[in-house]
Amino acid sequence: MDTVTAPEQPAPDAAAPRLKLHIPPHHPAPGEAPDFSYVPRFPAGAVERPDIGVPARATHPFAYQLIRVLDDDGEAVGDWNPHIDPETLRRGLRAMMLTRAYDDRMFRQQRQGKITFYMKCTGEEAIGVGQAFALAPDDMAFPYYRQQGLLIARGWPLLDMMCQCYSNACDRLKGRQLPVLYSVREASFFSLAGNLGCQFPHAVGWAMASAYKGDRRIAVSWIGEGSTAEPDFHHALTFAAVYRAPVVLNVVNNQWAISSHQEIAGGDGTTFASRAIGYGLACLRVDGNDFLAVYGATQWAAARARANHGATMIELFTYRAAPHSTSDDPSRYRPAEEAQSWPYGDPIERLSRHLIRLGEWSPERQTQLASELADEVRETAREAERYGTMETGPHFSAKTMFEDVFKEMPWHLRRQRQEMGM
Amino acid sequence: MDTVTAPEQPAPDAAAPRLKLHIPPHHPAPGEAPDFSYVPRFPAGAVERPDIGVPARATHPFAYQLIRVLDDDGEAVGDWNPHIDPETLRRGLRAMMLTRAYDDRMFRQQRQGKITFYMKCTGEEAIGVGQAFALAPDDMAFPYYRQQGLLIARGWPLLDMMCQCYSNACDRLKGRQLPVLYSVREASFFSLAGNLGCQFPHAVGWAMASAYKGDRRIAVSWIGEGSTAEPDFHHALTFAAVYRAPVVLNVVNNQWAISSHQEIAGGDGTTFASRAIGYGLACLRVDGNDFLAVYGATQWAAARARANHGATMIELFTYRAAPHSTSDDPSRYRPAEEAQSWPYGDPIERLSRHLIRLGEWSPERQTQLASELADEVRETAREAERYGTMETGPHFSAKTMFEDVFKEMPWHLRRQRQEMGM
Amino acid sequence: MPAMTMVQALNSALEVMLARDPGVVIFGEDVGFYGGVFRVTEGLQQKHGQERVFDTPIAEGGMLGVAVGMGAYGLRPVVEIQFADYIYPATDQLISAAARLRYRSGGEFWAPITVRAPCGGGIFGGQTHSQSVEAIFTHVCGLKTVIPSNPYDAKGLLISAIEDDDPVVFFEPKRLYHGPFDGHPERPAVPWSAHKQAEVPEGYFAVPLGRAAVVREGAAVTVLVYGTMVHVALAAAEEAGIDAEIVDLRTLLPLDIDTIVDSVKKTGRCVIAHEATRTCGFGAELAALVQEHCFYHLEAPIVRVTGWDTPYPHALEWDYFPGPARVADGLRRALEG
Amino acid sequence: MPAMTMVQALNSALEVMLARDPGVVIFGEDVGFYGGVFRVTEGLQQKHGQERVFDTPIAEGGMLGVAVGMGAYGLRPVVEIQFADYIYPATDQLISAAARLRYRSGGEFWAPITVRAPCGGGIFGGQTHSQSVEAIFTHVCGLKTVIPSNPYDAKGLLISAIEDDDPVVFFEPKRLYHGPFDGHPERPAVPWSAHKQAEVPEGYFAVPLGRAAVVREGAAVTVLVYGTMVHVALAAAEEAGIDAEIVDLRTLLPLDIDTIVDSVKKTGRCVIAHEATRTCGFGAELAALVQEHCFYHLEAPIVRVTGWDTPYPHALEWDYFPGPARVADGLRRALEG
Ligand SMILES: Cc1ncc(C[n+]2csc(CCOP(=O)(O)OP(=O)(O)O)c2C)c(N)n1
Ligand SMILES: Cc1ncc(C[n+]2csc(CCOP(=O)(O)OP(=O)(O)O)c2C)c(N)n1
Ligand SMILES: [Mg+2]
Ligand SMILES: [Mg+2]
Repeated sequence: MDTVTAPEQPAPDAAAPRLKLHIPPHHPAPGEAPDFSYVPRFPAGAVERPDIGVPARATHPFAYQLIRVLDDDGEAVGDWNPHIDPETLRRGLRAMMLTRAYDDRMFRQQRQGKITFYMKCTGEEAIGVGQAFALAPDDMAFPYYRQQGLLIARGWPLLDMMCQCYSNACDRLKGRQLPVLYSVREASFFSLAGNLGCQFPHAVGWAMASAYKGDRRIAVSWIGEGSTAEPDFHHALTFAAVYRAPVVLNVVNNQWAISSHQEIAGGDGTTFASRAIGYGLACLRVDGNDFLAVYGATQWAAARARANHGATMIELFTYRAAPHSTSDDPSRYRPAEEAQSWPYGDPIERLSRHLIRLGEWSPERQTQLASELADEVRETAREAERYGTMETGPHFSAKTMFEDVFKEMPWHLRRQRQEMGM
Repeated sequence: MDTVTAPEQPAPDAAAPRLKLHIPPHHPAPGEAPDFSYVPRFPAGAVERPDIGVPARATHPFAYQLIRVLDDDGEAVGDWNPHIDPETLRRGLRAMMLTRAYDDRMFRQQRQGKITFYMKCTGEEAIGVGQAFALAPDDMAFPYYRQQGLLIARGWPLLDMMCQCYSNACDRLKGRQLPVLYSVREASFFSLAGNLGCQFPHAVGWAMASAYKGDRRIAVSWIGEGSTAEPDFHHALTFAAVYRAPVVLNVVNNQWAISSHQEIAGGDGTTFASRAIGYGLACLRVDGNDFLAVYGATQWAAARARANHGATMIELFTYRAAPHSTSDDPSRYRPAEEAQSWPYGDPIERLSRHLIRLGEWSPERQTQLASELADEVRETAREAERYGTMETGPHFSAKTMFEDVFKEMPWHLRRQRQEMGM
Repeated sequence: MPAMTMVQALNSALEVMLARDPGVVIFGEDVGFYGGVFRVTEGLQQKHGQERVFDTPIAEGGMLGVAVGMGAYGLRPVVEIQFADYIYPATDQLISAAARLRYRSGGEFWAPITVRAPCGGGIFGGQTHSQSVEAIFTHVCGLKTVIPSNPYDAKGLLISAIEDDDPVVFFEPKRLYHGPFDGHPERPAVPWSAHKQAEVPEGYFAVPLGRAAVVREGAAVTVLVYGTMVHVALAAAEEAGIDAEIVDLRTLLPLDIDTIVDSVKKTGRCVIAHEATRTCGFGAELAALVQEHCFYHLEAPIVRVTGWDTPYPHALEWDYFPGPARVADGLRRALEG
Repeated sequence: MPAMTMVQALNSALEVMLARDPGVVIFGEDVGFYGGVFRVTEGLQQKHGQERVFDTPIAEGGMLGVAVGMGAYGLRPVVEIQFADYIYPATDQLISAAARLRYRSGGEFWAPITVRAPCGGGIFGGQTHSQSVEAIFTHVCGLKTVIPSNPYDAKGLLISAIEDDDPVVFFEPKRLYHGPFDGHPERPAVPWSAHKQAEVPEGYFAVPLGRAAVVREGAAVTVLVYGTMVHVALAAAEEAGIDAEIVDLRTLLPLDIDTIVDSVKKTGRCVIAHEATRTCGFGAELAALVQEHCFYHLEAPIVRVTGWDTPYPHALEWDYFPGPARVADGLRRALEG
């Protein structure tokens, strides 16, 4: 034996199958019937709630289940029921409805040319609102563009949010950002980016800093299921695991990334919650249209982080009922009836049904509140428009364009400002 | 109820624990005793071998076990035993020993200033060699710098490899690349990069192309456990899952990334094989110092890919016995005796013991072969040096520096070449 | 010949190459069933099948990573980055892998990849849907960079880019997708149909990389521009009544130095305009080259008219954009010297 | 005052800032227990604890990502990228997040981050351990870029960078870590101890960002350099016996334009030298600025002496490196005009 190579293998049998490239099919197409056969029907109340201190491994089976509290009759069942008082539930309902009313109004404002762009979170209100309710007001949020409900539920004035969308003279962001890319330090709401995913490691870094300082505030972040393919998702999970950062990492799986179904993001035959397993992180998978389940799961993950047991990843399973944005036309890529046939219903209807069942609410109050909120939003919009709209202005003056690039303006920017004649 | 915020929660109990930042401790330090208490002792032959067509989910328990074939007595046991004939085993042994002899010689050449840099794979020879034996010779390999055994076991001449290290007149890479960053298209061995991780998605893309063309060749890639934190690791797994690419993705967990222990890469309380779980990919975890286990697992994963069942991730559990590179000094960060106390032994000794036990080999032949190979390598090195060394040259002429930046040289490069006086 | 918009011309180039070369595959976010957020790949999946035109996960770096592997196999991947602003996650694969592969492998492997990305402002996209990032890539040896200004060039250059055996970054000025834009947002939008460069052959044709086009002859001053700024410069010259010679670079790298030098030697004056931020923008390289090659012909300092060194501000878009007034002012400065 | 090498001076700057500001944390690959592959963080973890100086996973983008979050909390992260060649995976976080945060948040959040990275060639590192990538970052609005050339500046500038409330990319010419290097590899290596700029105060001091230093006065020609090339330019001037004025830029952005303009107006000639590839290198911006500001004082074309537009070849390092002979030749060309 003086050779170092494997003996010649028989040439691959010509009968052996040829390789084939798998491309996830795009279905159902517009015109076809909605098909949610890929979504198992998980019963409410079936998942047990472990102690917040359990080893991460103990949570891994949850990656393939779905934590649900509200059953089909609007009954709150199971271990994950946070047992919230009716007054708080009504506030939550109101916040979700206000979010929806706000979205509807601003979407129309865009259609009327008063703003350039808008993004709704219709059908996903239980996420921003339910999580805001479960977190401490000063827990630092690193959201993406579909958590406006969080800002609303933290009591931030719609007027201020609208002025940002109008890019008017009262826009706290000085007309620099696309509508909905809010930043509100006072509400512990981090500056939204256009770049998908980048907030995820920011939350981990903030949480590491909070732990480094012996603080008690945790960080919370959100990412869309489509954006989990970005590097920042991997970075956030790796660093959160290595440094046991006190952070809650939410994946909002609303089934769509513009026109791409969650299969394209790698959701086929697995779940986004299960991405946490390999990093040794805790994970929960939650019915994102169930206010109580969202609240309960978030409360658990936040308490776990606060107790130095480390990070939890939560997959919030929901459906993007709205178009991706005002620039999008879903009728080109999905059946019109998909939203209505989403197996897990609508978060507002479901919480409302629950309150009614508790005898704490009524269809009448529901309708009345809806129109109250619509009026409130319309009024606020009128007021905001007094400070200007994108169409008419006034906007911040052009010379402010050169500010905040650096803390102090260097000579070349001063000179460019002069060049502009300011 | 006219508010949308959660009722004031009681301020976090002052007695509640403060957050604390966890930094993985660096231990044991030089001078301390080696401590492999974090490495469970898995028995050989304990893991069952499923059909290559099983759903990925069925392989996920393997992420927390260790596939081993050679037991402590050098007996080959269990389902994963590939039952290789003694002649092939001797060839494998020879290839591993040749790899080690080559490494030792080139490392010394660097110390003598004949080359600028070198990286050994000592203790990891079963990986490159065992996998080369289990794969088809034309399966496309996307390795990183520690798989020289693969090239050697594919029968590539040491002379050619040495000329690259010497950057001499016969260097097929024209003196452009750091030693060991080989590229050998004829051996289906992709150009090695200095940038960690980037080869991983290349393998997936190549595999997708092979499938697109209805080819039968699969792609195979390797990445270090430390490098799994890079984006390209995440990208490779995501794309491999979405498009069911015919690829085998190996993580070489040799416990160290220069001075950083695998905990820093996120290996604490989990395994690198388990990273595959969340993507819905198949995974295997293998004793990387066990030639038969490496061969058997690779054979399984390759057959699975070839049969259009998709990608498999293999964690090869081993120990980096060598310094990271000639620039490294492990005595600064780990106990000197760690290598000898690695629980899973040395791959060459273990295969040799197995052959001896089969009556197919002897200690004498072992010693004799070792010195034969040392001579062979020394001779080859002498020959290679006739074409020049890094120190003395000759190297490729300076004007070749401007070639291959583009297929055709644009004017600005021609002009720069003139400027240099060529 | 049919009149095409820039979107139709690009779509036609992709269509032609899919038909000619079975190695061409097209992928990116939303490019498959949907046809791309700017509709450039519309209908291509339906016609050529999902194995050739498909959606990818949202991972620009992953797209480039697999593209390099596909290229090594022998395919010709055409990757769409949804907005040039989102190309940063792909820079490592573009620079460390695609651009360096031929060199580091001694010519054994190469990366015949085309990366398409809409660039520039003019649609109120704000700072992450308006960037012009070409200068980052023109600094990278091993990459070619192309930016067309009209449908005819867009098709011919994209075909050349796809056929090229080196990686090409192909930026598409999104404000030109549906019509030429002279920098006057207040005026009604003009369709391409009226424009002579909108007459585009249905079939195969190539516009070679590395060749500029003189789009307006003149004796007073040379204007070096590309993409949207070609139209803005034309408007500025007309409005200022200046006899400017306007050069559409079309390919930034390799650059057509001869056309540039001939023009500047003739006019003795030079204005460079681009939408990208000024400092270390491509205009810096152009200024450096022009003074190196034409120093003794220059009668006045070379003037740069560019986007300001700030992010692209949403509401103040037209204060940021280097419109005709600013370019005309630059022309006057170049003439006064 | 003790003589320090560049490594010791950088280590001292980090030491000083760890002691002064509890918000300073240092992390990167192998920087903790080991003290960094170039030993710049040696002993810091042992002295200040692993919570303040620690190893990270091998993920440059992740390091920057968490650094932005830490900065938002109020810390001052100092990140080490093991080689500048490996900064590409971090470009998205550096550009899209760190550089833009203050602007996009209307000043509510900012990124007081320092990114350290060894740059340049001269150690036979080949194409992925030798790059000079500064021009990619000087093009990005919102980033500051610094490159010191000696121990004194290295310490003083690093302290300023860490104290700065904006993100600073701090490149360290690795060939200068242990001694000045005049570009003559054939000569015995010189230690820093002999060099006057190696006298570095033990304690706190700052060298302000944005100020260049005239390291050699002269009347015949201005040489604009930074990092390793400062020493090469000095050698070239001596060897060629040319009365060159040599300006060490120290900070590339914000640039000290006044010092540059004063010098060029005085000498009327200008040579720019850097190790980075030429096309769209920082020298392009310098050439553009110089001709904009000094056109009527220039008696000859501005000359660029740079690395070639190729990857940094391992064995041909000294054919690539713009050594004294090439710089001297550039000086002569500038004088002949
Ligand atoms: C880095 C980057 N790449 C691409 C885009 C373009 N883009 C904006 S939103 C979007 C889809 C995101 O989908 P998902 O993450 O699921 O969030 P969802 O919109 O569904 O809530 C894409 C591709 C971007 N903004 N940033
Ligand atoms: C992108 C990138 N970052 C950092 C480095 C520097 N570097 C070279 S090898 C190495 C350690 C790699 O460790 P691992 O992946 O475990 O492989 P091993 O050397 O242990 O086989 C590092 C950090 C690099 N080459 N590329
Ligand atoms: Mg989504
Ligand atoms: Mg390792």
